[in-house]
Amino acid sequence: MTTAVSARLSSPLARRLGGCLFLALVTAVVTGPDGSNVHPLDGVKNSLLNTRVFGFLVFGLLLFAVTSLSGRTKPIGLTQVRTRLSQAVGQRGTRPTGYLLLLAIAVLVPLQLSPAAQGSLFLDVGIYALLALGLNVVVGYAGLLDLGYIAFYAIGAYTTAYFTSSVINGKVVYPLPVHSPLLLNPFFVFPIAVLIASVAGIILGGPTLRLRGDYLAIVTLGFGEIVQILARNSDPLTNGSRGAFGVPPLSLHIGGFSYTWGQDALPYYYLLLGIVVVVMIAFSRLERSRIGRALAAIREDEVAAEASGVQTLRYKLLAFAIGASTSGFAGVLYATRQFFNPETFSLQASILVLTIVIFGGMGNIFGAVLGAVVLQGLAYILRDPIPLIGFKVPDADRFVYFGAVIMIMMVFRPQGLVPSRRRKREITMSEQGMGSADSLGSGEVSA
Amino acid sequence: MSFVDQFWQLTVTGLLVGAIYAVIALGYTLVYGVLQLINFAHSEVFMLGAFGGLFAVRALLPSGNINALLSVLLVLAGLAFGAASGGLAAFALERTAYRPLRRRGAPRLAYLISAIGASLFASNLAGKEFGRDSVNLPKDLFTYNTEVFSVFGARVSSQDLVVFLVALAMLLILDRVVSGTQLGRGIRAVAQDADTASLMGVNVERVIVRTFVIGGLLAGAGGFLYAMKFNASFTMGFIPGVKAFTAAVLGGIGNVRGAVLGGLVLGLVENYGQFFLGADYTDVVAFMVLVLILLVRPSGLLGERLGRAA
Amino acid sequence: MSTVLEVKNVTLRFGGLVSLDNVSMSVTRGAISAVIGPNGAGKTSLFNCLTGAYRPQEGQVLFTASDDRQSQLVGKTPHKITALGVARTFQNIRLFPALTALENVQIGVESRQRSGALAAMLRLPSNRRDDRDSVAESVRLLDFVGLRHRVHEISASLPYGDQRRLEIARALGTKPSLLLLDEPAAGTNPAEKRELEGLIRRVADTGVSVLLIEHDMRLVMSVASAVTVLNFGKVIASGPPEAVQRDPAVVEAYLGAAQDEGTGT
Amino acid sequence: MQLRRSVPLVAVLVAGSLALTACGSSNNSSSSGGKKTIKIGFQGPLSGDNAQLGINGEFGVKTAIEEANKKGDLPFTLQLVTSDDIGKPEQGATAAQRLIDDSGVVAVVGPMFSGATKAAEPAFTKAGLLSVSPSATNPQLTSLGFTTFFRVIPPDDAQGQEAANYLTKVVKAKTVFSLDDKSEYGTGLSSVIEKQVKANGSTVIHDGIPPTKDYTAEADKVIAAKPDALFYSGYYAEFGLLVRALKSKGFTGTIMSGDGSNDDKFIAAAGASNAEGVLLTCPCGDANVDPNAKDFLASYKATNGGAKPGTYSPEAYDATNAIISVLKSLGNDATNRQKVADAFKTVNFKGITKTIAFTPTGEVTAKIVFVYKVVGGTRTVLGTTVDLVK
Repeated sequence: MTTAVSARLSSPLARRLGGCLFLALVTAVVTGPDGSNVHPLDGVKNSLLNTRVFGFLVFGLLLFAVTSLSGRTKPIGLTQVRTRLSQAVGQRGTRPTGYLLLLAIAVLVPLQLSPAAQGSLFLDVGIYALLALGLNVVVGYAGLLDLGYIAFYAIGAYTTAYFTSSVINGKVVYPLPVHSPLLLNPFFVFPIAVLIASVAGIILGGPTLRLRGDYLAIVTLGFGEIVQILARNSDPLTNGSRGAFGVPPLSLHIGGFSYTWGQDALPYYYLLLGIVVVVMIAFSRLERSRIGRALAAIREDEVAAEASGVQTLRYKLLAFAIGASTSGFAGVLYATRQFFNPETFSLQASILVLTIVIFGGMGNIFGAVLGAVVLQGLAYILRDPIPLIGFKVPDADRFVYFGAVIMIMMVFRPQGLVPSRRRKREITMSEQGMGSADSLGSGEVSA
Repeated sequence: MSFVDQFWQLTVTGLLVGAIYAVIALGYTLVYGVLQLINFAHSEVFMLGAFGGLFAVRALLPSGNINALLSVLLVLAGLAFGAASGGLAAFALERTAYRPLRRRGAPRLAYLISAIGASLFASNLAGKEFGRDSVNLPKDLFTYNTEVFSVFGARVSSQDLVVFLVALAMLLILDRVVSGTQLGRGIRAVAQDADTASLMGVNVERVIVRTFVIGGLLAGAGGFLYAMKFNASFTMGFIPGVKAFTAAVLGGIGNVRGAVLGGLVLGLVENYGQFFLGADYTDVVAFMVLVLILLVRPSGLLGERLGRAA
Repeated sequence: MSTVLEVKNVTLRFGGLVSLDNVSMSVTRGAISAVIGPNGAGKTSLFNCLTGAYRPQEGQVLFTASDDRQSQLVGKTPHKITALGVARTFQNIRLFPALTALENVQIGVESRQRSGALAAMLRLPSNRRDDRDSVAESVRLLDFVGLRHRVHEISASLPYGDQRRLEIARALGTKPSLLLLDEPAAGTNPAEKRELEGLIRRVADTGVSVLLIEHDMRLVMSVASAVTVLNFGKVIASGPPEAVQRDPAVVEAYLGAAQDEGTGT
Repeated sequence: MQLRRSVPLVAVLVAGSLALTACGSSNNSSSSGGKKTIKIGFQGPLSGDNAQLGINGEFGVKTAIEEANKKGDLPFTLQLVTSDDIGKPEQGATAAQRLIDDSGVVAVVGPMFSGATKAAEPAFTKAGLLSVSPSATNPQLTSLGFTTFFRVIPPDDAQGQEAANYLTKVVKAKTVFSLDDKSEYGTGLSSVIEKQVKANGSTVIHDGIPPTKDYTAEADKVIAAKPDALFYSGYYAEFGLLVRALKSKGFTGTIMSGDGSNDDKFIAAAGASNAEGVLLTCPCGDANVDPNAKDFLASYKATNGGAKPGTYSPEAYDATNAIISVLKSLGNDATNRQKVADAFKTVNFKGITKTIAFTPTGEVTAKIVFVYKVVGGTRTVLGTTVDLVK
């Protein structure tokens, strides 16, 4: 008896049915009423012992029917769409028209959006796209897992606060308790912040880049935490958790021409779009240069790279410094939105950037940007009722859905939305047991 | 209040916290051993175990006074329910966030992100189901202010003693399991070389699931201990998770005894650091020590091999 | 005749285990030399000492570059040693599997280039020149090893023998004056072996000194002009191939080893 | 070839997804059932670690709105629009902008956290949209030129000074250990207390500890310093754990904390026996304790599925009612943001926590600070500092 049942349960079809029904029940609980700590099981009970659960079970059965009939877990149409999508943005051979079209979308679509969405497009999508581009050099190109990446963003922001002041209500306001004797236009802070951030990257990387994969991850995580803690605790320098208020907006004065990026997000967005495009061009050139090849070599086989004359430590350090300076640059942009406090520079933010990079498709600059658009766009869209269904995700549950989407995405497309060709090959090969897709693998020490 | 006066007090507190770190760290280290992956969602297993144990004990709690025998029984019940919740959560986690990726031969960073997604999902769902405020037991299982004994003048309460002893017992049991049982041999075989292990008849899939579940049982029970001493909330997992992960790396990730040593060392370092530099800089000290240790011993205090250590 | 490499009294220990015991040998410039010995004799350990992967506890490894500058290799990092002019291949081929044949060689060639990250991002003339040079040189080397037709293929998809030759091309890309080949004939078929023999000769003809570790006695005897025999980490014989072949100690070592191999694994 | 076909596809996908974002927030105020609908916005941390505080506030606003709609004496129907800022400054501006974009919103309760407030207020000021915070207590906020910003809670300096006076003059503490949670709120409060304690001639020992579960080591440290009193500037969950740790280590001095800890959940977290005798200050009357707030308590529970009011719920309720009173007085002008913001300057509304009236900078005029004491497991009001400190 029991063996027969368990045999039936372990058959693939039965297992799939079980999976679909389980998914349906989980969905019912997720969308169901809340519980409370007084009656912890009430939420689950009210979600499941309710007529609405039948709707979900029907949905589960439908899912089962669709997946079983199509004979594969992925609907075919969707696969094709995905392939085309990756062809459009994942390949080197994309023609200028394709790029121009994407650029046109990026320029025109925001004009149609509400000011809040525009603001989110700058602060959540744009800045994180820039951050992801930088981290992509570290994680995607060099294969180094950096969990303290946001620290350089903090360094950029605090550098800006140190070098600037603004006038509010006729009073001069310094963002920090200490300020530079020489106050600058935020535009001139860019090079300084980039320099300081990259020096910080080299100081951190110098002693630690010898460490392998996960050890590097934890050390960088520690660095990120240390920077945040210092920002929070050094009241006489950073104003502690009260943060820095009064960084002036960006402004440009060339001869008689002068322009100030005011409170509206759109001008900031366009500036950032320009920067992102320039950075994308620069980094794609970098990837195709000898440096990109050397980084790929390090990622695939560090010992062989070293034996082929590649100064592995130096290149890793270079990747680290490039990532850090991009992050620092983004920090300046963020700071010029007037106010920030240490909370922004949390480990969660580092993890978010990493998620964007991998979600988008590791090693691909389009992936980094697309990851930021999709993930951050999702976080934003979840604030409004879902179109067609009209169901509004309760604010408090937003991250339940967000987490589920990330998980489902990684399960069905572990290589990310648009992986780079090189990366895709590495992944295929590591499936076949050749090489390591990232330098996290136990990079054999030839023994 | 010189350091010498406070030394034993700080040591006792540090060991206590360290023991809890160690219990969680074992989950990281075991999974790392067999999959070479950081299980980022392990902290949520710990959180769910805490809720499971806490709610069970709350349901069982009598209205009257609690005598010694009853408190022991309640602690055991809490541990059992906490462990069961943790084990179940770890099992579900492996099934949903890890196994499908393994079937697809996903790159290692994809697991990391999938686990991050699972972690967001689980913690926020717990917030939805169990409320977003912290919960604790309506009354203490042990009467407070009862000093059991003092170690060189350091006060140790009965609850602290129980937490420490239970943690210690779990660590010892796990060590025996890994070194002495067939399951342990399977885990070690997979840790050393999964391909060879499967050729030699080890059911690798099953070993992986069981490794997750063992880590979950420990983290769940640890979660209950933690919730009993402090409280439980849907965001409670993150910080101990990061600390335990740090402890696992400090000891040499993949190494069972290393995780224990790492946990205790981290607990002590934090407490001593807190004394000298204040609570704000506790983590700074902890991470500085981590960096220094890794620079001298690049693969942790005891090195990496799961097989060798156990 | 000048020497390009001089190994003096090198001793390498792992814990209590002596892997190399007071090994001395030298490599003549422009010649093809070989190190032979049964499995576990310490050949690869010796290679790893020469290329910086291991650091021997005692002894010296002196390398004389083409400009007659002598340097001590012990204690230098692998890429430094490569930069001085010592390139190597690996016993179990270590290519960059997801890169094309061309890219593999380019990595070797480009280790001598100096243009920086900024130049690459801005695509400065110096960078473009470097790129052009590296492609031209890499294609030339691929042609040299007979892989002209494989330029854009992914290295992992190449046949085994081609992978061996690609690895040699990558090593040659670093412009070595000494090329170390770690069992280049392992796993190749007789036809590939013959091609390899020709390739090694052609490499030597370009003025690059070659030192190979090899199991295949026939190959060694036909290409090498000097042979050093290792057994249990010690040099038991050295000299021209014919002399070494007749050395009773060598015969003994190989017979013993052959018996071991027969009964063992 | 394939590429050409795929580019429009990408275009459609991206444009579609972005267009969806746009349409969600552009719905204007509509009329339903004859009465016009006017929206009151709420901004606070509705997700993330501090979601509970945001929910407390949201429920308070909701209670007030439902009461007003039920009463039916308004010429319009009120509707609540929430905007989640996760309590973080980087989300503050966007969350504010969402409310600004909804032209039906005439006033906002919130933002709740000082950091998010600093990030959000420039946008509110520019849009001329009234925002009334129930809980942002950072003293700096009213001096940064935010013209439409008000708060119904006194800034930390008022409470801090009173608490310090109480400790030095009534408790007669010679040494005060001031501990904060390193948050914007905590450090703001602790710095005021420390200054005042010193001014009153007592000694101060300062330490900060970011929210954690484990206060054992900190308790060791406090006890070793032998202070007469300890003041904790932080929130109830951590304060509960701190008190537990202190008591279990045998601390006998006076323990006191501020409004962030003034919640029954503190007693639950500390354990009733440990919480016994602990003092709390708050510039607020507490709804769960205050007999004046009985009606509110019932109505709050009825509106929010049995939930009890928490920290800042009464303030959010009062802020909303003050706004409603202004809207009522404006009649048809209630849809004009500028007029609402201008009229709110002179509001005088008797709420359950205090009388809501403002100084020209937007501070609430009533600076009453209550002192509570935990007696027999419940909080009881000892009185206001005006009466207690003589």
